[in-house]
Amino acid sequence: MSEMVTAEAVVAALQRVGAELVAQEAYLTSLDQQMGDGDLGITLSKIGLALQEFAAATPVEDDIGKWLGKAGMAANKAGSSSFGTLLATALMRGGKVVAGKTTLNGADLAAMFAAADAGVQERGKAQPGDKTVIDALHPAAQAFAAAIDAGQSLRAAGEAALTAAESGRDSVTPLRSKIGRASWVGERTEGKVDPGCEAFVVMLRVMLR
Amino acid sequence: MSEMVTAEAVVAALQRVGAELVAQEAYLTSLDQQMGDGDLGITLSKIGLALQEFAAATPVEDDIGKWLGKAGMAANKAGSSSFGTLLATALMRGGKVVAGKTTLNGADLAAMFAAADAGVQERGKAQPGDKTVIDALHPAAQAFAAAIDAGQSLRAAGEAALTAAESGRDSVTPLRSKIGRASWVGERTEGKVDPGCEAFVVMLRVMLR
Amino acid sequence: MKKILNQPADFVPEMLEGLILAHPDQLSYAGGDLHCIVRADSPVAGKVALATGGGSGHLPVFLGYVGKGMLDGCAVGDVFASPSADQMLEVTRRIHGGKGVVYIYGNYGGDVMNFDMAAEMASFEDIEVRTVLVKDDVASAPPAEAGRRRGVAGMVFAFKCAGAKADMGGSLDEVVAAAEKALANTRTMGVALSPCTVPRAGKPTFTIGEDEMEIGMGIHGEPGMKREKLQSADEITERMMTAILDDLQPAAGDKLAVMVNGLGATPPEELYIIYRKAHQMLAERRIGVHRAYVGEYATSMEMAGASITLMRVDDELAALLDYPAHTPFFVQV
Amino acid sequence: MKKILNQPADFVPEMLEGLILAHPDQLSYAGGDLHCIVRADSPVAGKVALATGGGSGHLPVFLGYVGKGMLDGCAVGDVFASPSADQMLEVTRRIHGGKGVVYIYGNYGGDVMNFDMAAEMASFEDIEVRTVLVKDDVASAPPAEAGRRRGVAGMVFAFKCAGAKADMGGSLDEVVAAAEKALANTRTMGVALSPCTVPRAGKPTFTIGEDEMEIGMGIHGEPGMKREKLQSADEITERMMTAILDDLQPAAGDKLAVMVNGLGATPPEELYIIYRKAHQMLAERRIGVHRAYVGEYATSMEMAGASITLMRVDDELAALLDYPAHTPFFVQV
Ligand SMILES: Nc1ncnc2c1ncn2[C@@H]1O[C@H](COP(=O)(O)OP(=O)(O)O)[C@@H](O)[C@H]1O
Ligand SMILES: Nc1ncnc2c1ncn2[C@@H]1O[C@H](COP(=O)(O)OP(=O)(O)O)[C@@H](O)[C@H]1O
Ligand SMILES: [Mg+2]
Ligand SMILES: [Mg+2]
Ligand SMILES: [Mg+2]
Ligand SMILES: [Mg+2]
Repeated sequence: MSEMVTAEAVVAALQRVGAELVAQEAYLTSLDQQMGDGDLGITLSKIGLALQEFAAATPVEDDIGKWLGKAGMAANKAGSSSFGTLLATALMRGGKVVAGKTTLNGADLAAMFAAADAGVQERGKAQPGDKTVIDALHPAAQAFAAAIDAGQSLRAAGEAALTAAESGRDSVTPLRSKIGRASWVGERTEGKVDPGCEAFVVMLRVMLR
Repeated sequence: MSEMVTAEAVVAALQRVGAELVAQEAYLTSLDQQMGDGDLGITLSKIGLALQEFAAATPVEDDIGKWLGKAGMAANKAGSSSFGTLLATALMRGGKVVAGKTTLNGADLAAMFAAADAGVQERGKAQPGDKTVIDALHPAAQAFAAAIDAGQSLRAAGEAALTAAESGRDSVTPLRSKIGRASWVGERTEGKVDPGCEAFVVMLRVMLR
Repeated sequence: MKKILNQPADFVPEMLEGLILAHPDQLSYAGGDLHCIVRADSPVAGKVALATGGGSGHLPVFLGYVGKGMLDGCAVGDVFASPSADQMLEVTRRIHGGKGVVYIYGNYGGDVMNFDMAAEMASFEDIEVRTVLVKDDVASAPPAEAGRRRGVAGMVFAFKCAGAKADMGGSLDEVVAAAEKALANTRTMGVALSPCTVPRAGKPTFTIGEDEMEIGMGIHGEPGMKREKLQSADEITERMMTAILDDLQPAAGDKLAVMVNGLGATPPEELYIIYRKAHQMLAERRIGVHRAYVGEYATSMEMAGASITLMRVDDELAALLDYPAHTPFFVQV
Repeated sequence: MKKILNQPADFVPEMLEGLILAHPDQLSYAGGDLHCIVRADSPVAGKVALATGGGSGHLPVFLGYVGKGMLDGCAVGDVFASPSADQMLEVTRRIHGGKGVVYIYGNYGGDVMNFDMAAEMASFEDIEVRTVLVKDDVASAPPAEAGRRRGVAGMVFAFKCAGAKADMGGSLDEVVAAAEKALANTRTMGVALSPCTVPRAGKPTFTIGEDEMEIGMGIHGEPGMKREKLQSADEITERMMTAILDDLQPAAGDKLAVMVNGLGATPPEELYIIYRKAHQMLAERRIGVHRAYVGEYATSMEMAGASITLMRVDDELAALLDYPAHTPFFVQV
């Protein structure tokens, strides 16, 4: 039988992500100051706090999917910059595909990842290569699904996703941002890491910890 | 017979004063920045320019007094801060007492000095000891009159006036300003030279040159 | 960071509290949330309602234009951050007077995503919502990519014209058309001389040399066309005006509304020096000025700099612009 | 020095030129001199005329209040420098509508001397002139020496009340009485966080540490009571309010007009945070707010900081304050 992720583990992972977003406020803000308006860390710190509060206060009640959807709504209330809204969208879409479940297996997690990826693309209308979080999220979702399909462990699939996210992030660093605020910075974005890609890597890394 | 000052000499003196006021703009402004609003040098530079233009363009036409009065009106138009207005008043009052004259002797100059002193006190309502230009102007006018009364030369009387102006200026430096903008600076004016006193000394010095 | 505030996290809520205390006759808020600012007399029955929204730090944009003859409501975000879809929905519900709601706001990712979500949610509640995006900043993309441009001070002309149309009793279509017509004729460009600091970030968003300026900077400090040596007022004005005129292409005999807008720290004296040159350039081209607005209309907290907005007006737009309006920040009689 | 200007010497004339170009229907100038700003429709026959004057660099003070329901004319000086007596006389002649002229202006040496000269000259031309000096800044002298105080933002309330009285048809005595009554009930105090630069001086008038503020600074950078460490918005507000309330001594049940004024670079967001605390302090003392003004009313170019002005109003002052006014910088309906 395949490995299972319990509700407790999901709650703990969300807590870790929340705490990490608070801890990385200054770092992520400094990245966004270079090619945006400098609010990314602030937004994500507020979301991080809200997610921790949500996770502490809200019982899962035998439905991880619904619980994640509600986490997404809490995130959107807490901070609704571009990235914040996409993060909320990812949580809501990811939750939707596992509605009613009390534990998650590898295939569930891969489906969540894919739904989040699709949801973010739909909401944000960015294409791969536009130098947005998509360029880390999309390869990560694909690598995760491939590893699960190949029968690898959850940990191995997670590591594969992280590696794919990091190299996706790095692959677009030389490029010019084509969407959102950074697109107005034009050539001056070339060579600078996309703050959203980095924020995603930060979150994924702490989820696996 | 006593020494006489010609109209040409009066015109030349006003030219020298005008040029000096332009040259000292930055210095006088820096003094006013310490206990005022930083416009003294600017105002006097504008007045200096206007006085030079006036002196170059306006013939004396056998009436030094009227000519000086008109110089005062030109000064008021050019710059009307406190000091600028008092300077204009001094020129107009000084001119009034020598109306109709084509040359000036020591007694005329002493009368002009006294009239300027009285006019400035009347217009500005400052008392000796308030730490204003009065504290340089009043002793200078008195020293000048005393020297003339004692039969000294114009040059000697002028030197006496300058010495009196300088020591008047220095005598109030330790004091607190009691009138005008500097009075709001309060104790922080103690130990700082009064910009108006210094401006008067600067003008007197170049008149004697 | 030299700001008059208490805790950075309280900057926006305390500002909103002060605003409601200062203007109780004109402004109120919906859903128990200060971030959902609405006209005190909303909903206005039988009138098309107008809403906007966006980050804080731009006063009078956005909430400053809520009032008679302009907007009905505004969802207020944190500094430079979009409000949430929920907050927009709350505003939408409260202002809906039965004739639909028009969203007019700047073309920024976070705002677009959240307003789109709010519009979807509102449609479930049978509130018809239409959206007009403001994309007036010529410095943010070339004409071929005008759809990518960001929205800056020009949105005020859209608020004004659409608000007048709604107050006159216009239908939902007519109000949308008025906003779109205003924006089709509106272009803006700005220049920044100093940065601003997001209170919670604590340090300036960008740095700029003591003798430099950024031509075409956005109102959140987004860079523009070029970083250059500081020039004279006339040269700066010429740069901005030329870029706008090249894009808008007004003809001799046209009439324009002109807005010279201060970004926050620039004194009105300097704005009038800019206006002087702008007016002269228009006169040389035999272009008339229908109305001039000189002051602070869309800011970036304590940023120094200015923008110029031109709107070409025909009789209809002129009448909409001249129509009275009355908000805490904008009164026209 | 980072300013948008051409030649420093042209700062004021070019600003005035821009102003006249922007507001041709409202403003004009007398005697061929742009420094003599008057209402476009002056003289208003049969109305007491109001004039003010003073240095430039304080917009909207002074000339920004020339318009219907407020002032008839304003003599404009160079930055922080008095206009000349001649210019004041020129304004006086042009606005005189046959019922006399009231001068209302701040208690500054240069201005007093020149307005006094202008009044003497006007009397030769059979124009009756009366003078009301504004001395509202509690930080500039203790109560025992209130006659020495300088005039700051509180002058706007005097312009408003006297202007309304004149527009209602008041006599010369009545207009003077309205101005004096307004000022007898008005007190102001300010705090500055950063300096400003006189364009022609090229460097800041004063310096202030990155973590310091000056409590009680005047609008030309004249120091106030104390240089201190920067405090929170609530603490700063409390300092200003306490000084004013101690001096004005309003009683529980009184009503006040409140003005929170930005000195130039301070964003409106911060002014509303100040207003919030001021309002709370008044509410605690059971003092009502008749009207709140939050914005830039009397500035020092790009100086950062704010002032609070309180005016105790009875029914008469309340009615004068509520009366409509319409100038390029101040519209009230
Ligand atoms: N339309 C979009 N689609 C996907 N990702 C986006 C989009 N817009 C922005 N992003 C991501 O969000 C990051 C910036 O986030 P944030 O600071 O929240 O945006 P903003 O302040 O512009 O609203 C970018 O680095 C990018 O990765
Ligand atoms: N009422 C007064 N009587 C005499 N001298 C005065 C008076 N007021 C100011 N002064 C002098 O003028 C100087 C300041 O001049 P200025 O910068 O022109 O004043 P302000 O800028 O305050 O109008 C002071 O140093 C003082 O000597
Ligand atoms: Mg951002
Ligand atoms: Mg001075
Ligand atoms: Mg943002
Ligand atoms: Mg001065």
